[in-house]
Amino acid sequence: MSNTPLTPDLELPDEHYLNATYGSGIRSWLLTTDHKRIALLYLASVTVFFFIGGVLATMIRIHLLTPGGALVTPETYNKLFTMHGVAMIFFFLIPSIPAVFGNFLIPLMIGAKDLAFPKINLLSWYIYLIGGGFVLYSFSTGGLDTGWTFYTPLSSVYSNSAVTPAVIGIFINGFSSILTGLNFIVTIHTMRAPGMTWFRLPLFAWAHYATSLVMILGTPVVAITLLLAGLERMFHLGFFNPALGGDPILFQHLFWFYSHPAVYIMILPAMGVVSEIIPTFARKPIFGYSFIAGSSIAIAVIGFLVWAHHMFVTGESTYAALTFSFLSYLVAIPSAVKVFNWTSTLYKGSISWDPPMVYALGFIGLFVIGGLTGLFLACLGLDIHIHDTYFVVAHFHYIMVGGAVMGYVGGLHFWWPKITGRLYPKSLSQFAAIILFVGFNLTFFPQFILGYLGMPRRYHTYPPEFQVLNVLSTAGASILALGYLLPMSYLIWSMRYGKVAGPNPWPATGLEWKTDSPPLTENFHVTPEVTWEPYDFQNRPDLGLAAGARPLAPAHGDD
Amino acid sequence: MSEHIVSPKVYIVIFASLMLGTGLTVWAAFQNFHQYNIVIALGIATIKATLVVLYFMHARYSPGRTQLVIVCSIFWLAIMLALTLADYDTRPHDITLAAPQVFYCV
Amino acid sequence: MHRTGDLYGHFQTLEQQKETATLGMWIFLVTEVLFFGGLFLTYTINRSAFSTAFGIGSNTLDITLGAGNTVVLIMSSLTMAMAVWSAQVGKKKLVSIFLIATLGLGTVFLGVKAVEYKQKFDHHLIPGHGFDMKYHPAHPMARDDLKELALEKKEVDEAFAVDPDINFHGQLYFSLYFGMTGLHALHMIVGVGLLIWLITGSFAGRFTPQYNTPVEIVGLYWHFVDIVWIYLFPLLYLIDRHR
Amino acid sequence: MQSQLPIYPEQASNFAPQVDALMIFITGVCVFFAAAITIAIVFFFFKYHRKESTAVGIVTHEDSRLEAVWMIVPLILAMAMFGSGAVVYVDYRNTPHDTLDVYVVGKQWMWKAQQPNGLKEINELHVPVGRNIRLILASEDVIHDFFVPAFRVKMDVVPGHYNTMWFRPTKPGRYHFFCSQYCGTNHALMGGWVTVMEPSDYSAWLSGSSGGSTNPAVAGEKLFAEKACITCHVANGTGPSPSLNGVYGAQVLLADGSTVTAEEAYIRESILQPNAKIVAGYPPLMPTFQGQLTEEQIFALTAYIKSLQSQPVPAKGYGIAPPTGKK
Ligand code: HEA
Ligand code: HEA
Ligand code: HEC
Ligand code: CUA
Ligand SMILES: [Cu+2]
Repeated sequence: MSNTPLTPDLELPDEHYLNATYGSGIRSWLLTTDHKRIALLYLASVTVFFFIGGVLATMIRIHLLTPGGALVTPETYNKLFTMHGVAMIFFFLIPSIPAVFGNFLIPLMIGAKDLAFPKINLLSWYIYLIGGGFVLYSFSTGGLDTGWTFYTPLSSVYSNSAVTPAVIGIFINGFSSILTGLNFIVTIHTMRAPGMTWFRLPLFAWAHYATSLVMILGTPVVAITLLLAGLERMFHLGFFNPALGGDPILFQHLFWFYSHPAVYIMILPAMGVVSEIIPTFARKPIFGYSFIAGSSIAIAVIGFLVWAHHMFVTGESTYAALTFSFLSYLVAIPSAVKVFNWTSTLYKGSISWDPPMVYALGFIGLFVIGGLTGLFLACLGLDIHIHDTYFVVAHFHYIMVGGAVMGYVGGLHFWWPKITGRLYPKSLSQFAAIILFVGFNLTFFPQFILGYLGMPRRYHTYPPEFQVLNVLSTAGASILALGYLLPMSYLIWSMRYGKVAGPNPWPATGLEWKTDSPPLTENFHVTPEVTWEPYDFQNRPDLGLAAGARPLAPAHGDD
Repeated sequence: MSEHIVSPKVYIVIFASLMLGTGLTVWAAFQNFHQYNIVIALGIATIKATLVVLYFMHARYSPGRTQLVIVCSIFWLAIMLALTLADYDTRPHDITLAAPQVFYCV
Repeated sequence: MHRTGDLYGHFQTLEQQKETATLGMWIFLVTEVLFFGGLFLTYTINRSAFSTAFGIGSNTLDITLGAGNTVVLIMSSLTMAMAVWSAQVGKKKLVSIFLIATLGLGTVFLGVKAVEYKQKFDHHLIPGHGFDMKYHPAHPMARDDLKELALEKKEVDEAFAVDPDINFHGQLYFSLYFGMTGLHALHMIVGVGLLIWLITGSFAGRFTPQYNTPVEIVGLYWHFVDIVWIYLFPLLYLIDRHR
Repeated sequence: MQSQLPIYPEQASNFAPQVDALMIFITGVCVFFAAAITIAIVFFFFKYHRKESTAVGIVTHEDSRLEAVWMIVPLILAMAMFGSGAVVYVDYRNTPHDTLDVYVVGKQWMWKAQQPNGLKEINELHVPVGRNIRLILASEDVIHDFFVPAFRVKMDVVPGHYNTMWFRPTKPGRYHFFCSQYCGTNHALMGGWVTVMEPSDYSAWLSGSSGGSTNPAVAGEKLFAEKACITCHVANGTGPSPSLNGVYGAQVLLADGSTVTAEEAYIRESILQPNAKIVAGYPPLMPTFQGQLTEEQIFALTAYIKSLQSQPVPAKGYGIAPPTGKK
């Protein structure tokens, strides 16, 4: 089982947020304002959307087994990838880490009893559900075939599918994201426990601070944009319809003003997760704390300046293209800083192979490939060729599935003991990580080659010379699906049968590990006071580890 | 956070200036300043908005954090407008918006 | 989430609670800035492309109503600010009075807006099939200077001769007009709701120098809505007035 | 054509070697970084593997110089990527002047091309090898994208807007082209073949199969009369409006004092929105032809106006600056 030297036979605490009831069973969940319970509500709902998106992805891959298309009609295929993209991006990946782990952990990590606005937090979940409801309604009544990017005038005039409810759904869902971001920023500003200075904040909190910036500054723009597109569709207005004088390129500007920064909503939290896992399992302070923290903010800010790199061949002006390409390269630097610092943290560490670590290292590998291929796309001359080919598809799956989803699953493994109080089978979960890694590469690496060979994306049929690579990719996808099924099953199994974890099974340094697992409703028995530096294992006798070779920082009090 | 109470006198002065500004914009709109009409209109609007933010909304007396929030909102709005308009302004022949009625017949 | 008096359980002090609420409202306003920002960008690009159509569209608006509404809204901002002040210095009666005044002015604004929308409807200026920007008032109102009308009609006719698509582009103007003022009005309606909630509180004497956060943050919201209008007014009403 | 598993498409245009060179350069840099990071991780992973369950790592101090190095080195490399990519892109976006122009219209879900002599093709495009080809792209409905992998070029086809793209085919053959911007149901079927021919074959093909087609310049001349353009635009410049002889490619002085080069987009705009840019010295008399001309007719008129290059250019009124012998 897991590496639990100091916690022999444990039992769950008598009282914790899961068994505390205020009122009767189901109501105590649906009306809860406890950030931990809301996090679990989100966990359940994003999992549903991940399933939907995953099943659609599987159908896409099966369809592409033969050049002519093996499964569905062209209309249906177009709906498959659109709904796959919409479900995965707006309803799974964007809320995933922030709304689940962010909600659960930020108050714990900064020593607060709850988020600043608990009721708004619950409200944001309901908004998510309503938005999700609209989108599912659209999926089930005619589907949606515009691509997740909703380019006009296809979406606003020509498409025959259920665009309107989908657009309304995403519009509504945007407010859930805005409220989450608002809550995080205010919480981090005003709710920190005594001694929790800005530079003692866990990097996870920094990452979420940066993410929240993007959420509150970007999301309103996509909301209004989709609203305009929806109005255009419903009332035949002409904001983006050239037949009436509107400009379709304007839509793209507005859309990407949000949707490029949105990719950092997806990756920054995952980076935050990895920044927690790596020092914990290397048992040493993270290398370059302030640079990692700063780079999160830098990514969030510079990330707003690069959006038109999705539009290099729309006919945008050459000067604009040059500017946006240049800035896209700048935004790569803070990501590089993070990767190098993570790697250096391993140096002279005491590294274990616990499952979260395996996922985190898998994240680094796949994120690096995904990020580096972003450099190919940001290169003006090259993007003329690979824009809108499978190269792009491979790029973003490497970052979003290989990076963000891997980080998410890694986070699940890391905090599962905190959330449920129990551990899961160790070797099985390491095995699952390997399966995911292998299956993932087999699925998406061939797509880089396909893209460079010139296979455009969103094609339900393709010239036969592309078949070999497509078959490889589909084969990989089936391994990948297995890779996701495994954790899902053993995590669920462990909720009941897993070994009891104790407050700090790994052990880790964060405040969240200084309370029971699962925590009390109020999080802490007494408001904690922070007297140690982040990720400091040397001066934390409470962790029960052998003191380091030499104490480096001046010893901080007792605790 | 010691609260700063703005006296009603200040409010009245600000209110008067806002009224003045409103009158001024309407007057200016009827004069022909060529391409500067819009600049003047927006200039006055911005001054009015600034007054509201500083005094009615107490931004002047708020902690630096609040002021930073305000600056950020303006900054991001500026990014969005400036970079997009930069694209439009540097397009070689902008006929993007010359809506064609296409009836292609072979 | 238990609560002691005005203090919610997850906060340590009232001061922290107030700080939190104020910051939260400010950040919410940031999102509002960007929300309207998208509309302003759409407006800017279309206006620069179709300045003639936008000018004609703008000239069909009633400047008296627009300017009057601006005055009303600024007045309501003043009363709102005074309500906050009254709460801060503990004049409980005045709080209610100023809040009611704000509510009244807000309602006047919405009423005038409704009148304007009705006018647009009567003048066939609703984007869609019946849209026609050629000015043909069926019943010219008393204050409509007929000579000026004739002049305007001539200008419009000329513009139509040059660009038959002007009706399309006029629809863009009116789509933006309704979009922007409609969204603004929606914010006003939300504000009116908030005011009613405050007024009930103020009757119960809830707002004191120690605890007046709700008044203050609703005030922030109200002033923001005012600012939006400060921009909408020149952008929508005052294009090309000098001709 | 190639081996079972090719990793790059054929190189058949002037851009292909350039784009492939970019690809190789960036791949090189990226493989280096990816490999370095992977090796470091694997190495540390085994070297510093935890031996005792309570062991802790050894603190290594933050080092600003190290941080600076790994910010600056990638930055320099990134700028190299930016620069080299920019060169190719600028080249691609600035069309040379001696092009052979083909008009291409995309619509759901087919491509129509029109050769300079008016020959029309559907989902086919014939071009001579070694000539600079410019495609003038228009769309009738939604956004499409004309993409030829073997040439390494693509360009969106945006409704309401002309985009142009250019390339110089370097190798005769038949190459796939695709629609690469998602445009609805049959997006994947909206493709065809580019045939690159020897110039002699090309001219033979043009004349051989030009059966039913009319030369667009000829069609344009007819339209010019039919639509009464000729009543105002008198060839010797004596009418109420500027002569169009020699206007194509020339610098036109506008009423607001600026100048524009009279290219397709300008001519199109002059026809559809005459008042957007007024020629200096002329009244804004010209009516709009918005809604009265099809895209194809606009192409034809443009072709005709271009053909007036060879006509004697009348002495100037105010408007047209003398043609800058660049054509
Ligand atoms: C989480 C999601 C995510 C993230 C983080 C990124 C990150 C990046 N993306 Fe990606 N991208 C997408 C999701 C994402 N992208 C999606 C979904 C699309 C397609 C949308 C659609 O059309 O449907 C897309 C499309 C896309 C395009 C448009 C392609 C096209 O359509 O033609 C471009 C072009 O510039 C691009 C660039 C980049 C860059 C430069 C980064 C950078 O941030 C990457 C930075 C990271 C690194 C560089 C790696 C680490 C650094 C090192 C190991 C050191 C070495 C570094 C140097 C030498 C500089 N992306
Ligand atoms: C977070 C975002 C996210 C995630 C996680 C994924 C996950 C996957 N995606 Fe997706 N994808 C997108 C975002 C994402 N994708 C986007 C934005 C697009 C662009 C859409 C557009 O063009 O508009 C896209 C497009 C896209 C395409 C291109 C379609 C096209 O252009 O024609 C393909 C093709 O292979 C693909 C495949 C996959 C696969 C195989 C997975 C796998 O990783 C999924 C694996 C998961 C599961 C399989 C579910 C878990 C397991 C089960 C539920 C068990 C039951 C299933 C089985 C037994 C098989 N995706
Ligand atoms: C009623 C008169 C009239 C008719 C008919 C007319 N034009 Fe014009 N045209 C003008 C005038 C006057 C100008 C110069 C002022 C301007 O730029 O609008 C002009 C300018 C132009 C220009 C720009 C020329 C330059 O020197 O830059 C082009 C091209 C053009 N017209 C094409 C056409 C075509 C094609 C038609 C027919 C389909 C046409 N015109 C019909 C009056 C006319
Ligand atoms: Cu046309 Cu895709
Ligand atoms: Cu991007």
